[in-house]
Amino acid sequence: MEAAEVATRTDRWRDDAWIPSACSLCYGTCSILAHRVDGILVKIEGNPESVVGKGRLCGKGVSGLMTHYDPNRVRVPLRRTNPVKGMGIDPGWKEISWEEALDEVARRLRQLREEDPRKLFIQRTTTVTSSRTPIQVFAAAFGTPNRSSAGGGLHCGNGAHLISGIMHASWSVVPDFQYCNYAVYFGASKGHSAGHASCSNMGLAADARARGMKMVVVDPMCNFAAAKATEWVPIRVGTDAALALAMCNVMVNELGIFDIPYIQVKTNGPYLIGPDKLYVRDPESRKPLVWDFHARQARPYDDVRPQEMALEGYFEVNGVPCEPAFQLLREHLKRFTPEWAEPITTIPAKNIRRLGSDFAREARVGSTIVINGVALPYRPAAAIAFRGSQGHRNSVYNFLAVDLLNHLVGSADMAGGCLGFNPVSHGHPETGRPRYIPKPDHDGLMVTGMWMAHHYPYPIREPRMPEQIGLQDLFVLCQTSPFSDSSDHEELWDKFDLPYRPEILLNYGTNPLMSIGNKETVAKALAKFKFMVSFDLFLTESSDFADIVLPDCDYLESLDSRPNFPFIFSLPGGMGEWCWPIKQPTVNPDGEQRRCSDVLVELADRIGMREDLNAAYNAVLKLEGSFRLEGDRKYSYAEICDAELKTNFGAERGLDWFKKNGVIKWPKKPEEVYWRHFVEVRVPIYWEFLPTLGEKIAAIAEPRGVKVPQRYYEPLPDWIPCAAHEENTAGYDLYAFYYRDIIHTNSFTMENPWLDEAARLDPYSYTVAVNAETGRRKGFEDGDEVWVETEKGRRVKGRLHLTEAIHPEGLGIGACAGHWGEGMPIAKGKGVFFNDLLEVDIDHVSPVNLNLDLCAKVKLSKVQRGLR
Amino acid sequence: MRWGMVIDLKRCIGCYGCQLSCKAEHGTPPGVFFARLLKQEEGHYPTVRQLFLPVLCFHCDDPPCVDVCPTEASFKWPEGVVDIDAEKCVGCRACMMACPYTQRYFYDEEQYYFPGNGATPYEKARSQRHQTGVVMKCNFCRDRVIAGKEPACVANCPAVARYFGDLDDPTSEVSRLIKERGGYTLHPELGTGPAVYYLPT
Amino acid sequence: MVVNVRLFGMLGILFKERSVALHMAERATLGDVLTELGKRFGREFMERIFRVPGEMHSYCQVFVNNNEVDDLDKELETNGSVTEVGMILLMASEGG
Amino acid sequence: MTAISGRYEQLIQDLKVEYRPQREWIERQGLFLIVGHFLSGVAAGTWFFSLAFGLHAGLAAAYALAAVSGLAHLAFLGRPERFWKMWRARNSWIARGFVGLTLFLTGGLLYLLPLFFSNTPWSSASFMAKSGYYISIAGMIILLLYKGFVYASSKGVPFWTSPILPALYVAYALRGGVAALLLILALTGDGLSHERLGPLELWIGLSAAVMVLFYLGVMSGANPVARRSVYELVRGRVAVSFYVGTLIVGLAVPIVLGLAGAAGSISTVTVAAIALASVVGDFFIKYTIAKAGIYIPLRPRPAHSRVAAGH
Repeated sequence: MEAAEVATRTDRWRDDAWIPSACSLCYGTCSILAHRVDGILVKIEGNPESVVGKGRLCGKGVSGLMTHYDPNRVRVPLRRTNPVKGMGIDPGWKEISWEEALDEVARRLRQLREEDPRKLFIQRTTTVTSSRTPIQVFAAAFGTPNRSSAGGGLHCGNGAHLISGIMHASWSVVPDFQYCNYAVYFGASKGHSAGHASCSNMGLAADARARGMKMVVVDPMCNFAAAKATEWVPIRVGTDAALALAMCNVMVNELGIFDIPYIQVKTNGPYLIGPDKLYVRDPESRKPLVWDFHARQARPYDDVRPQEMALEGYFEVNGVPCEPAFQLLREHLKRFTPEWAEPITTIPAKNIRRLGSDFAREARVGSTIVINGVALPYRPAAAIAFRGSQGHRNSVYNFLAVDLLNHLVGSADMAGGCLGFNPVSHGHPETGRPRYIPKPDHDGLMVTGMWMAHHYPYPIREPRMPEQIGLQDLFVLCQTSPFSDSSDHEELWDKFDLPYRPEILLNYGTNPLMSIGNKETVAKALAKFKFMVSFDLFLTESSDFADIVLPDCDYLESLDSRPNFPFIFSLPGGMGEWCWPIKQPTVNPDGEQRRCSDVLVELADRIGMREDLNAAYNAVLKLEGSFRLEGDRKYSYAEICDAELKTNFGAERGLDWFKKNGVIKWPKKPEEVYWRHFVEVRVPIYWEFLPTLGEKIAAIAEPRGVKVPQRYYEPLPDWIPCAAHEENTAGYDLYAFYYRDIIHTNSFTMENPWLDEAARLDPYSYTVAVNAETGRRKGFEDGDEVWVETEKGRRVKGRLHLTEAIHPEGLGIGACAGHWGEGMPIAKGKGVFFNDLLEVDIDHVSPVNLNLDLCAKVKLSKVQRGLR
Repeated sequence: MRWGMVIDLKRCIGCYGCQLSCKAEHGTPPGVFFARLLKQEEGHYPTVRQLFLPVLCFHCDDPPCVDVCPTEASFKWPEGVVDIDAEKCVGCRACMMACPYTQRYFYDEEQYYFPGNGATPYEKARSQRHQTGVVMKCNFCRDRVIAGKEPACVANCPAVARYFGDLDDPTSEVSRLIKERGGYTLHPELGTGPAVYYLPT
Repeated sequence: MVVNVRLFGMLGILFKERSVALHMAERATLGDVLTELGKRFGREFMERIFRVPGEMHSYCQVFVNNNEVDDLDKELETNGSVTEVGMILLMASEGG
Repeated sequence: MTAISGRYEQLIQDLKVEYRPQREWIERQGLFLIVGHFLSGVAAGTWFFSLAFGLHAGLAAAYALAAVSGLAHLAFLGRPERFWKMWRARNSWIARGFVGLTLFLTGGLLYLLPLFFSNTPWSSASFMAKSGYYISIAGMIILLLYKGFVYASSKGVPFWTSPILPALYVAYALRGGVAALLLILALTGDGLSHERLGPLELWIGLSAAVMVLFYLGVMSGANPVARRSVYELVRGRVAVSFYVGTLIVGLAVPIVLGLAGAAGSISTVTVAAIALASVVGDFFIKYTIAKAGIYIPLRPRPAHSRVAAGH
């Protein structure tokens, strides 16, 4: 295996090279320079040539060497000798050769594929973003629809990604740090800890704060973003929608501030809605109608000049009484008064009123700005949300309600507003690639031009009897489903007559036992697989369930042509430069480790699906012309990377060019960054498709005894409580939640001794944070060893940290902690395993997108001596 | 010419990038921190603030640590950097008692980050340079600065909260920031004259 | 004209045929080919390909002579005699 | 090393607390430093009184104590093999102490040898011996003085930075000297009567006590960190050693016994007891003061942090 020759060799006689590559300790995937001296990596720095991180790295990024050189890494393929699987049961690992390992894995997969390819379940960590391509390709070639993600403390995206996709054509949203003056964060830390382009955003956010951007952070805990906020708004866990809706109400109904032209041109606000909650459509074209107040008649939306579309009024069209969607929204909002929201959120009504009016005024509706000579609407106010606020049963509405703030003042993807990450790219000036632009569907609503997977969030798929073990083809707004591991999945599969059962689990670097919910439930699911093969860097709690463990190369030993593509994921948003870096091996593995990407190619070959694999690569990488992979010719992964780079950037810029140069850059245009002003698409502020969808799903599910509560499928957002809000047992009076610690975010890095050391010095990382007064009232002292226990009797132990920086009802725990396995001795016993408190079943997921409810009502008690 | 650093507490987000990039640069052993991050809560719920305070050797103009050193192992370079000549240090630790900012660490016995596994290849290449039985501290990454780079913690700070330059030059960025933003030092009452300034949050 | 359809991944396996040769009228469109395949493989095939009648799933990728095509009304270009059509479903979901 | 050391675990805990105790000068090899300080003090004191009373055994004991204290210092150093480098620095009290000890041991040797051996190349009356006499006195004075200043110049530990500390340590050194002398007398039963020493001992004991209290009084009035140290002393980590070692054994016992003795005649055993007790007290005053040392916290109080730059 070839580690980078090259790069800037500072000395011709000895090995001393700075090698451009990409970090993979979280999905931010910043560009790095790895310093190698005499074959040993001695330093990792940011690559100043790249905009991804801009030459700077977070604490994790600079600590990569301690993970790379960890003596506890898996270095040879392992086979389990103990047939019994379960937590705490020693697999009896036996070292075997790659030949033996690949033979067996290939044989079993070939067999399975002939039986029924859907019986293969593939999981991959989100931490290594670039593993997405080879895994998707392998799944498509193999023919299984069963794919799941489980990175460190995953749980993020079903709400955030779905709605960012439908409303912003992107994976996630950020404030336009360069121009935003007023940003409201709802359970998000963009620029202050976790998230996409996390490190790049740290610099951008700091610039914004220094420039004077006001930052209001709504969060149960005052850490990270809240710590740097102009104002921290402590909120009761999981009630974000109530606050956001009340703010919308203040803006629209109390102040009458909203962006009429934006709503007319960029949303379905003018579309006429009938009593059936559906669009009133044109009989011939079936297109939604709007009321043309100039022509005084209803006409298809695309026949009417936007400024002549009515946003208010009651009309009758072909005998059907109807009114514009915006009017329905405005009416709908009236009931969400600040006084209504106060007891739900614990935020005083006067503060809610102030926040609403501040946001409305700061948005400067109607103003424009000139950027790079281009005149643009100027809306310097943004409301963003992420994992925290949408990690609840009310996932969809929580996020949608927050995003409504942007669409009401017209700040969505406008200068200074709430930006998606790079939803429009016109491509490199020389090749025009990669090129993608959102386009309107038949109803004029936006279809994203780029997505992390190939099933776009909109238009909505037709619900059907599920053939995916996660039931995503029934609950079609779901992406990552807990039902692959839930306590009730067998029951559900029976109810829906799933035509098969999963038999083999192919795991790439995930640790589902720790990243989904309580370990007992997940362990049951894992133990049921007839065969599990796991690509791992370390033996994790989950690899204990594997039959064969394959030692993977880490990011410093790996190759990838697209660590930061799609751009909608982790390339910084806003003006600046497009940047396409690569990841390349900086050293060779010190053991028998092999790269998963190469091994998958090898496996495909042994399974006899080489042609399918090539076809899938052609499709996923969009290879063209002479660079397409041919028939069943065998290609190395390096050759495939080379083909992609040449397709995108020309024959002269293949893998070798990139290995030397590291990145290619070209400037962003305002037409790309502030695309919404230029692209003719609308987004739904009224989710007309939801009620129909809900009925269709119910029609399939309810006859089989699975309730689908329709109040979650109303076209307009509402606040609906979490399970935790409805539990009122005495003593269980705290809302436990987890947060993504800045040095342990989006991956399991407690095993890294530098990061572990820092976390041990941190007052919060490894502790159970509880409000000081609450704690004292309950008779606790700082440093007490405590049990955190749910009504269901699930409990975790930890050290109490009494702090002023948390809501009196909150109990905050750093994610991804509490390892108990022997394979990661540094991580073992560090911090608190929050997920063990979570139930994983249909009662604890969003009935719309299956997002797991990530809060739990808990009781706090002292650990009694001797009771350990 | 006097080297100095400015840390903008408004920009700092407490990411530990300084503490860890310093470790990576110098391969300091467990429990030795040339740069550190402190977190402090100010005020009471709900009007609480979090102060993130990155610290390092303040390279005092009048360094108490140098005065008490019996061997002149602790000394000041002409450009104001307070440094330790490990060859001269006898490990009496008087400097640790004299430093009002607790920025000195005694490396008593060989120790690596993976207990029971000895030194990793990285630690062999980087950490084994450090002598045991002596006191260690930050020297403003003197080697990097001489090579024309910024100190590791400055170059890496993802929030761009750290600045390095000549305090004696009134036109330098550091001098300008101190003047314009009201830069302050820690424990000025001690009269040590630190070369590390903080800008208010 | 002759249209050779290659079904990759799940399609090839579930419908037991990896390669299908179709004789289509001149100036046939991609839509015609899919309709033809529908006749051959039945309703389930159509459901796997189409989100709604007339619109393919975003994860269904079709290549005509190695060029991606999603416009069903587009006439098939023939290079010489045969037209090569390849189809694959990219169904894997994503999170993160 | 095979396992993460306890010292490391302790440090991680210490770095998290606001009032971080100094451990380098009290724990593990650090204890040798305290022993060294204690011994060199007693040595100097003993030398002083032995000269005053012309007690040869005392001189020999003093010299031995000084030599041992030198070894204890070496045992403390991280790099003992480099000890000889310690003479150069101008402002360092440790360097001065090193010079003092060197002078004392050299001078003392020159003075003592002819005193005990007849066949030395030089006689007690020789210039060599006389100069040795004066050199040893110079060294003795430095040894009496420097210790307190080593602590007093430790700016990081406010509890120590008091002008009273040097005086206190001198007083203790002298008292230790008297005590050692008493002990020798008690053991050898030499012809010197107790009446001349008893009151003296008493006086020094009392004066030391006064100083301790005064010292604590002053320091507890000073900045919060020093006050915290006092807290450790009277209520915290150091309380037991302080009450038992420093106050009861070190002060109360010898003073009471001394008073009793001053009243009537005094037995040899009592004398030995007074001596031992005050020697123990001498050790514990150094031990407890060192152990109570706490560093200035770095977390600035907002008040501090607002002080503008410059000057």
